[in-house]
Amino acid sequence: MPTTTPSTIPTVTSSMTMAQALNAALGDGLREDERVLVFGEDVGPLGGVFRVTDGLTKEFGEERCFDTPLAEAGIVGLAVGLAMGGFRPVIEMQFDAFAYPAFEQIASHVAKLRNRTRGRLTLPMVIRIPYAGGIGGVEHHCDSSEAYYAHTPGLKVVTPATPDDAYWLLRDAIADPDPVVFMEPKRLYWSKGETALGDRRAAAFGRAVVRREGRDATLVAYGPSVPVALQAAEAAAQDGRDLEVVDLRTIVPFDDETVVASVRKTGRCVVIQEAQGFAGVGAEIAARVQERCFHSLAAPVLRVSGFDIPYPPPILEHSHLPDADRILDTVDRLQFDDQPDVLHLAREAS
Amino acid sequence: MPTTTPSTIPTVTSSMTMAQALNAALGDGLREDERVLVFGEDVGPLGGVFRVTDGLTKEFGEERCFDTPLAEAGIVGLAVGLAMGGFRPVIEMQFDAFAYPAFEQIASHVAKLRNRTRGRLTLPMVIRIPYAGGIGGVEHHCDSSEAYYAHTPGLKVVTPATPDDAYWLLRDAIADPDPVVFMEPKRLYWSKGETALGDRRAAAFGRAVVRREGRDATLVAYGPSVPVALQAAEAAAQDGRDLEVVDLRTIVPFDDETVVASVRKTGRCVVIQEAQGFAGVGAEIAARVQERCFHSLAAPVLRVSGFDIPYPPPILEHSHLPDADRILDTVDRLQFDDQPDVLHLAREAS
Amino acid sequence: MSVRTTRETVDGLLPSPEPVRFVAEDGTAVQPPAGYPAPDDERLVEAYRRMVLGRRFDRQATALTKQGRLAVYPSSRGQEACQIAGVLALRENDWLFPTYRDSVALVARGLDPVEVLTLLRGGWHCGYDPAATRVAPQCTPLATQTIHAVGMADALRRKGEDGVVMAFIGDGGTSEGDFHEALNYAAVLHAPVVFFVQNNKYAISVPLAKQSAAPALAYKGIGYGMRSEQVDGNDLVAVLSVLTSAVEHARTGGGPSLVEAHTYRMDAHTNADDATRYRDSGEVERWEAADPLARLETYLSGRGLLDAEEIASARKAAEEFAARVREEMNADPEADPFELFDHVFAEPTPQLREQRALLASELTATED
Amino acid sequence: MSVRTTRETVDGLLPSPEPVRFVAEDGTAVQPPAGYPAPDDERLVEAYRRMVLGRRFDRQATALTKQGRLAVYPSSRGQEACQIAGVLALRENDWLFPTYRDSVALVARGLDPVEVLTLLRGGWHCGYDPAATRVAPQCTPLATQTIHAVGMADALRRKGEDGVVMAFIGDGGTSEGDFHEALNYAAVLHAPVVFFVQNNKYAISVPLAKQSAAPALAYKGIGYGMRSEQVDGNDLVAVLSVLTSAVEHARTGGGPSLVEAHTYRMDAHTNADDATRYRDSGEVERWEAADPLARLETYLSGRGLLDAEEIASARKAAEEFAARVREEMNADPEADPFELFDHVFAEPTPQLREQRALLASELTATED
Ligand SMILES: Cc1ncc(C[n+]2csc(CCOP(=O)(O)OP(=O)(O)O)c2C)c(N)n1
Ligand SMILES: Cc1ncc(C[n+]2csc(CCOP(=O)(O)OP(=O)(O)O)c2C)c(N)n1
Ligand SMILES: [Mg+2]
Ligand SMILES: [Mg+2]
Repeated sequence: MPTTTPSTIPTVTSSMTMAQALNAALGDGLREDERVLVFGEDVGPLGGVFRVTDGLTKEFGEERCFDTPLAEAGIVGLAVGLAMGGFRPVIEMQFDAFAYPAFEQIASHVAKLRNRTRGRLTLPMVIRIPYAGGIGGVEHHCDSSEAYYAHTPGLKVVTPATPDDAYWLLRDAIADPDPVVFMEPKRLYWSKGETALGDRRAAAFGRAVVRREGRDATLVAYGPSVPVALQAAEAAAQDGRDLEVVDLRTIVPFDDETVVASVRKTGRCVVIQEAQGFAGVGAEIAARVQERCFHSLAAPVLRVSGFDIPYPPPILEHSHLPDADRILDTVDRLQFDDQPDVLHLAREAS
Repeated sequence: MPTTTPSTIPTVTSSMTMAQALNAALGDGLREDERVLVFGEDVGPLGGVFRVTDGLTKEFGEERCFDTPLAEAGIVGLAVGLAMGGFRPVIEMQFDAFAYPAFEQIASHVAKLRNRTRGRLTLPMVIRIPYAGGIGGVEHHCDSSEAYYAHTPGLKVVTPATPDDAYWLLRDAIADPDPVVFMEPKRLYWSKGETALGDRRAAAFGRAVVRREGRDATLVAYGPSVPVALQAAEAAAQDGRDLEVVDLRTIVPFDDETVVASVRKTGRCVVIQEAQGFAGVGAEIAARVQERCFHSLAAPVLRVSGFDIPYPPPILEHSHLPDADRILDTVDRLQFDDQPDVLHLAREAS
Repeated sequence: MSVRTTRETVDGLLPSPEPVRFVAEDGTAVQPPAGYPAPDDERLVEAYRRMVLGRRFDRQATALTKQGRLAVYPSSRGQEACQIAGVLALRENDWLFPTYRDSVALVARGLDPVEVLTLLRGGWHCGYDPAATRVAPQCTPLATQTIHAVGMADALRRKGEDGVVMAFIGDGGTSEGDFHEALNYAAVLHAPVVFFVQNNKYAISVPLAKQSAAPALAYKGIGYGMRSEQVDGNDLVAVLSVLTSAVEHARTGGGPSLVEAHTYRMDAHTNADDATRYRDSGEVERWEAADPLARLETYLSGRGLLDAEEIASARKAAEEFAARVREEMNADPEADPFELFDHVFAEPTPQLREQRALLASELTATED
Repeated sequence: MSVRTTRETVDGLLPSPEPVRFVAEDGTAVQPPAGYPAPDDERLVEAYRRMVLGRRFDRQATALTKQGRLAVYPSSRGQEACQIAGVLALRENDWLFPTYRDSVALVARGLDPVEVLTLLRGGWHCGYDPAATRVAPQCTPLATQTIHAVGMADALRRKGEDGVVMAFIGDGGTSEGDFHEALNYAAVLHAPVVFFVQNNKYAISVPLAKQSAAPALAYKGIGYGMRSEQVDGNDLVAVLSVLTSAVEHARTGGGPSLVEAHTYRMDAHTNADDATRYRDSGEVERWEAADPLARLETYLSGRGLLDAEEIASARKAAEEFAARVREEMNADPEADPFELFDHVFAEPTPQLREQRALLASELTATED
């Protein structure tokens, strides 16, 4: 049985895109542990439709990084069997909506096997899912599906917002003893940032981070919404409103401490998610925050999200996606009373 | 093309179980509209593993109520094609977790077809799903999966708590122009109640109902949790605490008016769901209530739910399921300040 | 306590040992296997005209991606024999369940090209009227449409219509579980449906050898008790003959069929794909020799059914069609943001009305 | 541009035209098809003893449901030839991926009967140690285990072990998409796995005729390029011979196989099911005549490999085993509510620690 080889990867810091950072994490993961395998649709010679697996087959060979037949339940089920057999699969679902055929394998097996077997069988595996929109993709290529996984006990759910987090969260996910659903915000694949690669373990996994300090209100965001939240905070600063921005990074487990500390400090909170709002992760955050910060809150916790509609066609996606303006409008409502605009508008509408 | 025959079903009221009420609704639905078809696994001669389709093949023939090969994506996909062709399929997923193989068909097609085609193709269909636990079922037979559907735009999600609602909500669901995920609480199949069958349309669909009036706090529940909430309210009454119980009946669309009116009156709210709590429907309810009732709330909106664990084996399910005591403990915490027990206990635990 | 399956039953469900062929690569006629009638000459000439137009449309669509008028376009160059025969085998009251790859087939069926391109242009998810055209929305989630096709076929049977349903799918799509469930449902329901696999040898970058170890994909039929056939997918005469008999077999109550066409995707998966990463040009050149359009042109000319004049007129018609497409696609697509809320349900929910109102307030805010 | 598939290739992938058989229903020997060696006599006698024990265990388990000691039990009475041969064909270092129906097979493999019954007793989801026994948890979500089996087979190959994986599945389960994906993955990966379909003619209430229109389920193999066979599932000698050669074929690098055993579910789907609603007693009686245990007993006795004494000792061993099971199952299962939080993750999350603390407070509250 192959085992972990003590890895000696020099630490180098450089500017790269999130896609490159993920590619580096996969390479270092494959290098660090012979049990790591990368497979999925078009991840081999092509290097993935987003090039995240670029060059891996060339460097590590067909045995370590390979293309599977076109079947997502098959990919996940194969990973379950390989993990039962002692390997550490890191698999790719080509797009968010194309992970749905694997939903039974994920919900009934990946999430449950450790528990079913009292820990005698474990599934150290990573399911990489490029998700969310903002790239002009056609239908079924832009779903925000994180809530489906976050609601499923037994899955850890991670989503980076910077190349550096992408690298370290993926390294941590690969080394994690449990299955991790690794949600990659498509539109951030090409965003650049300073990234420290190499041989250390980051503390990112399971810990939210304050991306911007502020006094007046807390914006809680994750994945694709983090840059939008920061943009809104910058704009608000012009109007003299000082917003704090928390980047969750890990949805499951959830970092209550960081979020609660921030909201107790600012006394106001807006939760931002790109996904349709109803029963999404943002609802969980809002519910938790008011449960834990009720007496510190000067206003209700408000949510900014996509609408409860199927993801729009490209020419209309900008109307759907939360932008800085939608966030700022909502921040403005933090001052209001029990009658939020929406109800009032609803009456107008009906 | 077969069409609706003006139905003349006499209205009779009698005491029956929820399973019998659902069976009656299916029969009346088949009788009322020739386009209605019932199919799934074992729904034919056997009458379904819960006997909800008992006698339908005998009465309406193999053409109207039939067994399919064993494949859930196939059942849902077949229904999509039949609905595109002008029929009104009412299909059964045998158990909650066995609808997961159909998740892609439900999320990418059932929920989206009307929107994709600008309303030129519509899917009047009902997906019946026996769900949740409390019946000593083995693994994969007790999942509370309602949040997966409620979070998916384009699906209506309904769950009855009484035989009378079961009958009328299903009649309405069958007549609805849109796809309805009809979630049937397994453990209530054998619960009896006065049920008015027959030829009228109920106003239940889309409307929550106040099951018990009260002054001190509002319990919001749905499906299997409604009887538990009522039980808790009765017990609380002994201690002189007067709780109002709201039964949602329909999760999507959501009846904000009824819930908001109740909480603004009582000033306190506990949301109850059997499902694992994280990012569930209860989170949405809590988030909505505090958004809309903030200045009426004397305490945070608290949640009672199952734990964030895979559904337990039969001998342990009672430890997992929310019961009257867990609800009453939570109601007691409505008086407290910013430091809910859980955080305090968490510190003890760690 | 189980019956013996006779050699006859088995042979009746297996495909021909080699792909059915009417015309060799050099355009000369070859002897087809028994039982496959040659299509009428008029149909063949009509097919030729549509192939010329289809190929020109395909080239135009690819060009539109370069001009930023299309978000993306999956070309079917090299698969025209399948695209055209697939729709010529159908009547108006038949239904077609196509994929994203099959825009040429839709144009050949007479759908408005701009409506067909609406999806790839990003204007809406489906630009044409599926009910009026009897063409389902082009399907992206692989193989999912094959089950819908079975449901529609069963619906036609129930309504006593004599329509048949054809479902298109690629070689890669046959690996999905939904394909298996669809074939089994079709066979058990004895549904009037034809599953037409365009085996173009690639699923994006994944070659057939990594997709299946079957002697041919058509050998999947017998596992469902479904008759099956394989055909040279670059020989329009053969594809049209085989599909026509499969369709008529279904129409006359014979049940479903599986037909595999051996063809080749000449271009990359889409304009966004780089095929040099996974296949060599030599392979592509070898398939140039098997070009379906040149082959049909040579064959029909050789039989005196085409002359220079007819060829010129077919090309002229194609040029005019392409010019019209280019022109109409030059206008920016129109879109009303409020339509986002119109088709989620028959009636928007109170929640959607709120959200619509929120968007309205945002839009007025940005206006002033 | 596609190769001709020879009759030989095709025949090499098709199953025998009728189920392989060594012993007729009356217990007399018949001529098996070439290429299937007869198992050694010792193995057959050992198989007989395990069949006697397995059937007794099965009857005991059904009895335990009546005494409320088991929540539910799916009997495999009538399928013992498959249950026993299925595990006798395996070595200790091979893996088995069973379903809820296969408790007798697990007991025959030597697993502790009480640990096997833990799932159906409601004590935990899996009572035995899958890693130590090389038996995956009994699988309920139909066909999902077949893909896991392929992954495990590929893992064994990667580790250079010569182990083989056997996946059990029912006739109904073959309709699920996952079964299709598993067979295709196995064939493409050339994985050392055997798919063993126990076709007991029913999926709960749904008869085979509503499940598939295939001449036999074994004909699905060729669609994946996988060798396949069908066997009389009530003839232990035949099942053992066919499965042994499939397993050794896989072990020696020959790749995967699909084996279909024609058998019959004598009891209802589970004790909770009422089979009279969907099948008549006449059908069941006809299958009584094909009883696998009686058949093997007659055959072995006829060949002088069994005498009254051995039969009596086998039955005695079975009675003792059943008595032990009955006794051990009489104790109430132990369960620690806090274990609910122990195996969700390697380390409980802060959220789970909170919830554990909440439960602790509830339990102390109820204590006092
Ligand atoms: C369920 C699903 N998984 C993955 C994809 C992404 N994808 C789009 S096209 C394609 C390849 C399809 O190949 P094939 O079926 O041979 O059709 P072709 O593109 O060659 O016409 C893939 C993997 C998808 N659209 N749907
Ligand atoms: C995915 C899934 N769908 C439905 C069920 C419910 N179910 C349990 S057993 C069964 C019938 C299975 O029949 P078969 O595969 O022939 O196995 P057998 O019970 O006859 O051994 C069904 C429908 C399930 N367990 N999993
Ligand atoms: Mg292809
Ligand atoms: Mg069976």
